[in-house]
Amino acid sequence: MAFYDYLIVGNSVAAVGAVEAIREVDRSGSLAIVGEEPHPAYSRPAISYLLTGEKTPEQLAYRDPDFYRRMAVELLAPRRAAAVDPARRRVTLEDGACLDYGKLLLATGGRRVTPPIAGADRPGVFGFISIADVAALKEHIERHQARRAVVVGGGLIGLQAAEALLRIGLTVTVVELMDRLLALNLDRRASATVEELFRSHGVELFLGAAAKEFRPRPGEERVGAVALAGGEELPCDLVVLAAGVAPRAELAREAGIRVVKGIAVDQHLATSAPDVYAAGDVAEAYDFLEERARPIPIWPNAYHEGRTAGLNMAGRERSYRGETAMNALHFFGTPAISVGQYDPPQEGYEVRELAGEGFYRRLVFKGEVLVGLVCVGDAVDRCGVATGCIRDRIPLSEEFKEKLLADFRFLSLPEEWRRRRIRGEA
Amino acid sequence: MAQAKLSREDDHVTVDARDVYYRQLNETLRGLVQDGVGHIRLEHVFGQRYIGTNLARPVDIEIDGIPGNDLGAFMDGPRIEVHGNAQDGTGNTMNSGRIVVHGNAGDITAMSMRGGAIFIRGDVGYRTAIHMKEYRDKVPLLVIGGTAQDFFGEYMAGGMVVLLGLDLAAGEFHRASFIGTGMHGGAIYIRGEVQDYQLGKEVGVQGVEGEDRRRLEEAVRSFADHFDLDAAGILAGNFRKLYPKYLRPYGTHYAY
Amino acid sequence: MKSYVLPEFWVDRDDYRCIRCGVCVNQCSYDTHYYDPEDDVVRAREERCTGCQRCAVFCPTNALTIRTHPYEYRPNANWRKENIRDLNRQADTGGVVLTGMGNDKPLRIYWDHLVLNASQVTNPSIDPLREPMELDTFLGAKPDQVDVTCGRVQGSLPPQIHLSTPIMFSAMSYGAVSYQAQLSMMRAAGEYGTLANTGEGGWRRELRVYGASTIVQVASGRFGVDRSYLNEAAMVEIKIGQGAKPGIGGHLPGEKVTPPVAETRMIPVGTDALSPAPQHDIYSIEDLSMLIYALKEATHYEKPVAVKISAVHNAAAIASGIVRAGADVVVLDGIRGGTGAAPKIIRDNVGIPIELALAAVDQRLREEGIRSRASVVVAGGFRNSGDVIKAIALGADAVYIGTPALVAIGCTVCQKCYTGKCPWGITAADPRLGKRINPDIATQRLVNLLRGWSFEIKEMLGGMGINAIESLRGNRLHLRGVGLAEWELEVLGVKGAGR
Amino acid sequence: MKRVYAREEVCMACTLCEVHCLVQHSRSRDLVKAFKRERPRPLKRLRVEERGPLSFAFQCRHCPEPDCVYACVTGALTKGEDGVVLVQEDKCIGCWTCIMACPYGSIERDLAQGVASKCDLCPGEEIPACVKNCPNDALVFAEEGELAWLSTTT
Repeated sequence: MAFYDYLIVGNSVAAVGAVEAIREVDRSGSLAIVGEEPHPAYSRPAISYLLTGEKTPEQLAYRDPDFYRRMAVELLAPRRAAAVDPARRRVTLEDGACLDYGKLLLATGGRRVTPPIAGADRPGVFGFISIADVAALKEHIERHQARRAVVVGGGLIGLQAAEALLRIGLTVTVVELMDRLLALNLDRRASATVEELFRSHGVELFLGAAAKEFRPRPGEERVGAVALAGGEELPCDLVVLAAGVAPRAELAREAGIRVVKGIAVDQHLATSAPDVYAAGDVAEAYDFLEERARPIPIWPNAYHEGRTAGLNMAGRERSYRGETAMNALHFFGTPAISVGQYDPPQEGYEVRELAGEGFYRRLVFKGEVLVGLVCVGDAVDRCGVATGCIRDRIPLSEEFKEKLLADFRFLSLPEEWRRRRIRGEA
Repeated sequence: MAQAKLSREDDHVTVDARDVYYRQLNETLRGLVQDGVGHIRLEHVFGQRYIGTNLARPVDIEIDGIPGNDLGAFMDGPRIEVHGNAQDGTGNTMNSGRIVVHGNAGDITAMSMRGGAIFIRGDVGYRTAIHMKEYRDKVPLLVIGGTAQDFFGEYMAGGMVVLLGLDLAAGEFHRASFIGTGMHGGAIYIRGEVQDYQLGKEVGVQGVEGEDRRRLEEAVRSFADHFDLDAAGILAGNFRKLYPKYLRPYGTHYAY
Repeated sequence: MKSYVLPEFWVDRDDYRCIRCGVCVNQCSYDTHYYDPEDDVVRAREERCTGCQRCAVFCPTNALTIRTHPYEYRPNANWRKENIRDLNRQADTGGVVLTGMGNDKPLRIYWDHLVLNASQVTNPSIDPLREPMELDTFLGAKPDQVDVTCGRVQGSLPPQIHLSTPIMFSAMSYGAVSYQAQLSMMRAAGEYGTLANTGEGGWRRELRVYGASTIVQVASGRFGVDRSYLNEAAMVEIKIGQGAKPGIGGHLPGEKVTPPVAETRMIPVGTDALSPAPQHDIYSIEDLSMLIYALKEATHYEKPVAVKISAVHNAAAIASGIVRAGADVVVLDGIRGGTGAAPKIIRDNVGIPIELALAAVDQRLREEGIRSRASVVVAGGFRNSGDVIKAIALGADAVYIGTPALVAIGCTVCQKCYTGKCPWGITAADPRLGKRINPDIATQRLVNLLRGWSFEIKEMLGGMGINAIESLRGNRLHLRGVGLAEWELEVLGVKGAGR
Repeated sequence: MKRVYAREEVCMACTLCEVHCLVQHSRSRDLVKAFKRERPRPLKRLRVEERGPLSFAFQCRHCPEPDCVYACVTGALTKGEDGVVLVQEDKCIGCWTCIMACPYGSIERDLAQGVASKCDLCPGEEIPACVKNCPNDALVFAEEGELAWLSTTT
């Protein structure tokens, strides 16, 4: 039986954010992390570099090798939590160990969504969210001399996989249910740019197409083709299934902690159970633009949530400032960034766009306030200035709307805000 | 030199200025104004200079006699009424306040005046309203009942001057030459006759209508009130407005 | 019309050193330098260069040498480049040739023909590092008698201005110089215990905190003159004339009358600010007296009133009149006096050297027994502390310096002040250029200048065995002339060296 | 911690801060070589913004709670014990999440190397190169508490 002042289930970015925050406040309290992977926390968004061989798993480490020692963290990995008992303040691991805690953080992240496609569990069908996924994929490619890949899911993860596969020499086809790529990350015009990029690099795209079945190779179990609802059959040596992620909230749900889609949390990232906090992809934190809680499974938000949870766990009360959806993507060297409500569904928004050679910028305003942006190519430079406008709800007159659209400079901000920025009062 | 003799009734003070040196007289006035006196009557004034120059507050001053040069020079606020003639430099570089002269005034009346109003019932001397100017809401006003001498309104940069010629005989011309030479701001309204050669070459001539007419009527009525004259009768005369043709009269004067 | 004027300066760019950083391009306010992206090279439009050296000073690799343009007409002692250039400029425009700064003609500089005395053996020199040396100077009329009882002066003295060194900053109007330049001079004057003069262009509200070290000017334009202007300053100066342009007025062109300049001068934005040649209320010494006393009345006799004239042929007689008219300080501005804008023909040809005017005025006032009734301040071409101390020995109470102060804050005497584009931000109307003067730095540089000159003056005084500048004042026996004609020695009232 | 602050009222947009920043971050530390010979060309880590009479130089604020560090997906951005926010170039993958996050727009893309580039406050120097080489004291290296005097012109 062990007791930790702070116990964290999950060993990714939210956990690291929490650890760093806890140690800002409390240098001595005992702290342990339960991680199911055999690695220190690593950069999940960069795993495609493993596939291309540009990085080793060690190089993917999110913090320096000394991190856990420096932070006095006991890393319990690879081990998996089986149950949480908030009443007894106890976490039971699958190996039977019982860990008692003073404060608990659930940072169990998300899991790959497996759509109802026949043969989804067939060998040769891979996810693309962990080092293990990539290792398995890589091993498969080498063992079978794989040449043709089908990526199901034209979202961020699927396209990262597609680009990496292409770069190591495979022929790649992307199947996307929606009628465009990155429908959840970009507006239609930016999506079209990305589609053009993929097509120009020889990737065949099936948009508005549903994969119906992963069919085996003749005489083998492993996948040999993807059958689409439209009747096409795409022969392949492997499939990457990237149809999104969902919060891994079972532990919390089974412990009687309130879960909606993800674990419900208040502004301190506290769950419905006493001294139990949740952060990262598993949690439903506050979206300041949508003005509601919802899971936003992106890396920077996970850190902020972990950090806020950590500060509160360590006794320094801190309200979560709220984040919103934002994505920084880059394919074939072309960057694309979106923030907030860049594709407003209803009336009442004002959209301004500026486009040129290798340059696309879209700003979305609600009244005087910037609420969303999309930038492609060189338009991404200094776009955080605009992100700051969204976050700080800086009122922008017609004059400054135009200035901001033309250039993300401080001179594009109203004087008072410009001065505050220069003084460093973000 | 005598001390100024004072007699006081509430905040009305009468000062006998006979034989009082101007410095003492002005010092006396300054002391009275500092004490909060609101009305001062100066009797037997005979050539004492700078009356009103160093008074910081609005105060009513009535003068019996002939004040000396630079009456109200740099003046900022007082209201002076002279029952007699004024000498040279009346209202020199005046900033605000009012001067009313029931007789004539000498040379350089209203020179460089920036604000306030001056009303002269009779004639004025040479160089009147030279370099008068204006600034924001400060638009000086000078109304002359009689006529003026040469260099009238020379270098004028702002403000409003009205020359009424009330005492000219029928068919008699105003006498001043070089009227408005180098003028680059403000306006001069002239009642009565001047010939072209009398005007500076930077000056344009036009009739008085609309807003100009309204301003003129206001000025003339104000003038007439001070001297119990018939404003309508005066306004029935023939007026012309002199205006600066160029804001930058010497714009092409230099080789850069 | 094709101009026949050739460029005055040559831009020599070492292409190996030029890193295309663009600093010369952004620093030249005349758009001389420009970058050609096609050839990746920085080029120059030489005809625009004024030789101000801004680019050369700021070029991080010292790639630039700006030199006199080597073009040559046929050599001619009479028809020199300058004459031909001015003729062409006038043939181009039909205008009066303008210039800035002081007379640049090789008129005799008498300071360079006067040498100072020093103590040897018979009277010991004083070590200024050991002994107190006094440069304190008081400007104002001195009474014939002072009753001192128990160490205190009884009764009231005419108003006096205390200077900790006999060097003041000349009149330079806001509008002619930038706000930052004027601010720096006022701050430096305040810090060092001397005075700076506003010039006739008004006095900005923000600068009135330096009132105790400010002289305000009343000139023919009367810009911004009101009771508070007069009363918030330490001294009032009536400007009759200026050494660079005796007898003429000033025209600040409308485009320089920006909103802040208009506010300060109290005139509408964009109109020409014309200062007539004479003050039209002064056509005689009697009229001058009238204005002097009007100003004294307006300031309750608490401020000294100075009268500044250009040094002209009959300066001595005029100065006598000025003193008799009641001025507390007579200011003489010599032919080498500076200006922001003056017709070149006048700057170069009208007036007399300050050395002669000073000597003549001091002599005349002494002869008339009225020298103590006013202080004498001289201006116009002082270049160093040697000039200053010689002026004191010739009879001046203090000097005004203009160009040295401007040089201290960056001026290179390129003489293009009148364009309003001064690349050093000194005589610039454009707020982009005014920012080039950091008032903190400029103030420090000006204070350093005053400090350095004051040290030097103390050294020279000590060498003469004198421990107070007061003792040198008018003491022409400490001066000797070198290379001067009899008449010059006579006017200067000094003996030839060796006598 | 000490930061670099701009004084708008005396910045004359000469861009010498940019020039010397670039040289400080070059291999040769030589003006001519840094600009003319070194390839890839070194990058400046601050920018001068100018419009009309308004201008100032600006670089990273080294925020107490740096959004860029929190957003960095690889851990390449760190805030050290000394408070300085640095990029570890070998860890940076050029995803530009930091550019999206930084409200100061203080991170630039180093396109030659595909990594983020930002002010490092000139490690090893007592005063950063931009401040040291500003000819008009328009940049000051100061603690936040020393800022009161920054905006005074008179």
